[in-house]
Amino acid sequence: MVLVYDGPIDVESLLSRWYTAEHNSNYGAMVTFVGTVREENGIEALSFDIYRPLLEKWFKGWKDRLEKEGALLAMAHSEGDVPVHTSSFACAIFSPKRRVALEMLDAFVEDFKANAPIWKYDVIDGKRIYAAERSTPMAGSGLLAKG
Amino acid sequence: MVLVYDGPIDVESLLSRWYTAEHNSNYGAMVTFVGTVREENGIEALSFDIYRPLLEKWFKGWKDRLEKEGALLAMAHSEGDVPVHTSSFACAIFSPKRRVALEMLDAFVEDFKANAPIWKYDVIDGKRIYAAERSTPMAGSGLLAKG
Amino acid sequence: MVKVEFLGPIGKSPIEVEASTLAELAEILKKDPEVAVWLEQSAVAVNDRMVESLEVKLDSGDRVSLLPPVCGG
Amino acid sequence: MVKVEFLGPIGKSPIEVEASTLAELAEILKKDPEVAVWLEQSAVAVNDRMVESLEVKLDSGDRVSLLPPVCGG
Repeated sequence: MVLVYDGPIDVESLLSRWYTAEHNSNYGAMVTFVGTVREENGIEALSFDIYRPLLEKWFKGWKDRLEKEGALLAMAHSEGDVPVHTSSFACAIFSPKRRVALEMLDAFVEDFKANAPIWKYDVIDGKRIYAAERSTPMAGSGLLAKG
Repeated sequence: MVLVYDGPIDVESLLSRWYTAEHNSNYGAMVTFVGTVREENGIEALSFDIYRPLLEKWFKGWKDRLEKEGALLAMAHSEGDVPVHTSSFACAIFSPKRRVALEMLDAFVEDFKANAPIWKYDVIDGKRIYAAERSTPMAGSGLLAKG
Repeated sequence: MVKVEFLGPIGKSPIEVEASTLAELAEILKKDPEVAVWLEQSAVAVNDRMVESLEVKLDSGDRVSLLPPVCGG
Repeated sequence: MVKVEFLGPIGKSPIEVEASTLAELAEILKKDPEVAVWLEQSAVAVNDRMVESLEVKLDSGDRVSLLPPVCGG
């Protein structure tokens, strides 16, 4: 299951928790990715909407794919406002061998950007502005514009 | 500088320390790799020798390379015995953008395996046995066998 | 009746319409200017399953979700 | 005199020898069976700088390190 935080992720305790939970499970490699809100374009925060039912399905697809490689996947994401210099996304992969961990981290994070049902907004002067130009249409987009 | 631990790395406090030190520095991505000793082939621990002067040079080469990409590199490694299910290697890359972080993590960890002046031993029944078959000759090996 | 929900930035409350295929639903949604501008860029799920064909049949009680461009992380 | 140190698993104490190039040092080390078996697989540093040519000159006080195959992590 995806851990959904209301606001910023407590990264220190989350990474500790993941490491503690799995370091005895005989995985040789742990890789993690943490996304932190950058101060740019005058934003005070980013804000996120999540559609949880599809996020869980998408995540389960990846979890199953990694399980076939003997690896374990964990993920957390924020909902609502996440101020600059705090973190909105974290994931970890545990694997017996390093190659699987390194390759899957890259593939997972890129697919996350393209296909996880999460919407991002800039928060400027307290207003939420959809980050349209940084967003990616999901696979299969445009179906209802056809015909 | 490489943080050298006498024995296992305290991963939880190290990752917390790295995150805390840099999350305000406007990096958008942090990636980490942690290597943990697997229980296999009847070992009770791995043990490591490090040649620090050359490790520092090798590490500085990577730190400078990452700095040119606007990214920051941190690394820790153990010396001496590291029991199974504890960790001997950790690194973190902080970068404004995710692609640099993901690509450099992979490249750095692979080069670390091939060229960092660190020697590994299995510890079985208290004896230290050089892990010859898992070790890689460094670039330029065989020079003194020539001629 | 089929329920249609508009996720993320589309920012429109769910509606209920009569439609027996996605093709029929597409014709209805194209007439709503507030929705029409999103169709080109939105993916579609029926009962939380992603779909890629207009021939998908809809039954009463089905829930259709429009998913505009995403950006997590 | 040049100091030669044997790192990691070679497990031999440092020695001091007379040699004015790496080629000369190679000839000396090949005669020590304990060391000779490592030469094929070892990289070489002079004063902590990796070297790749036998023509490298050695001065008195230089420190040569033999680095056998590595495996960190």
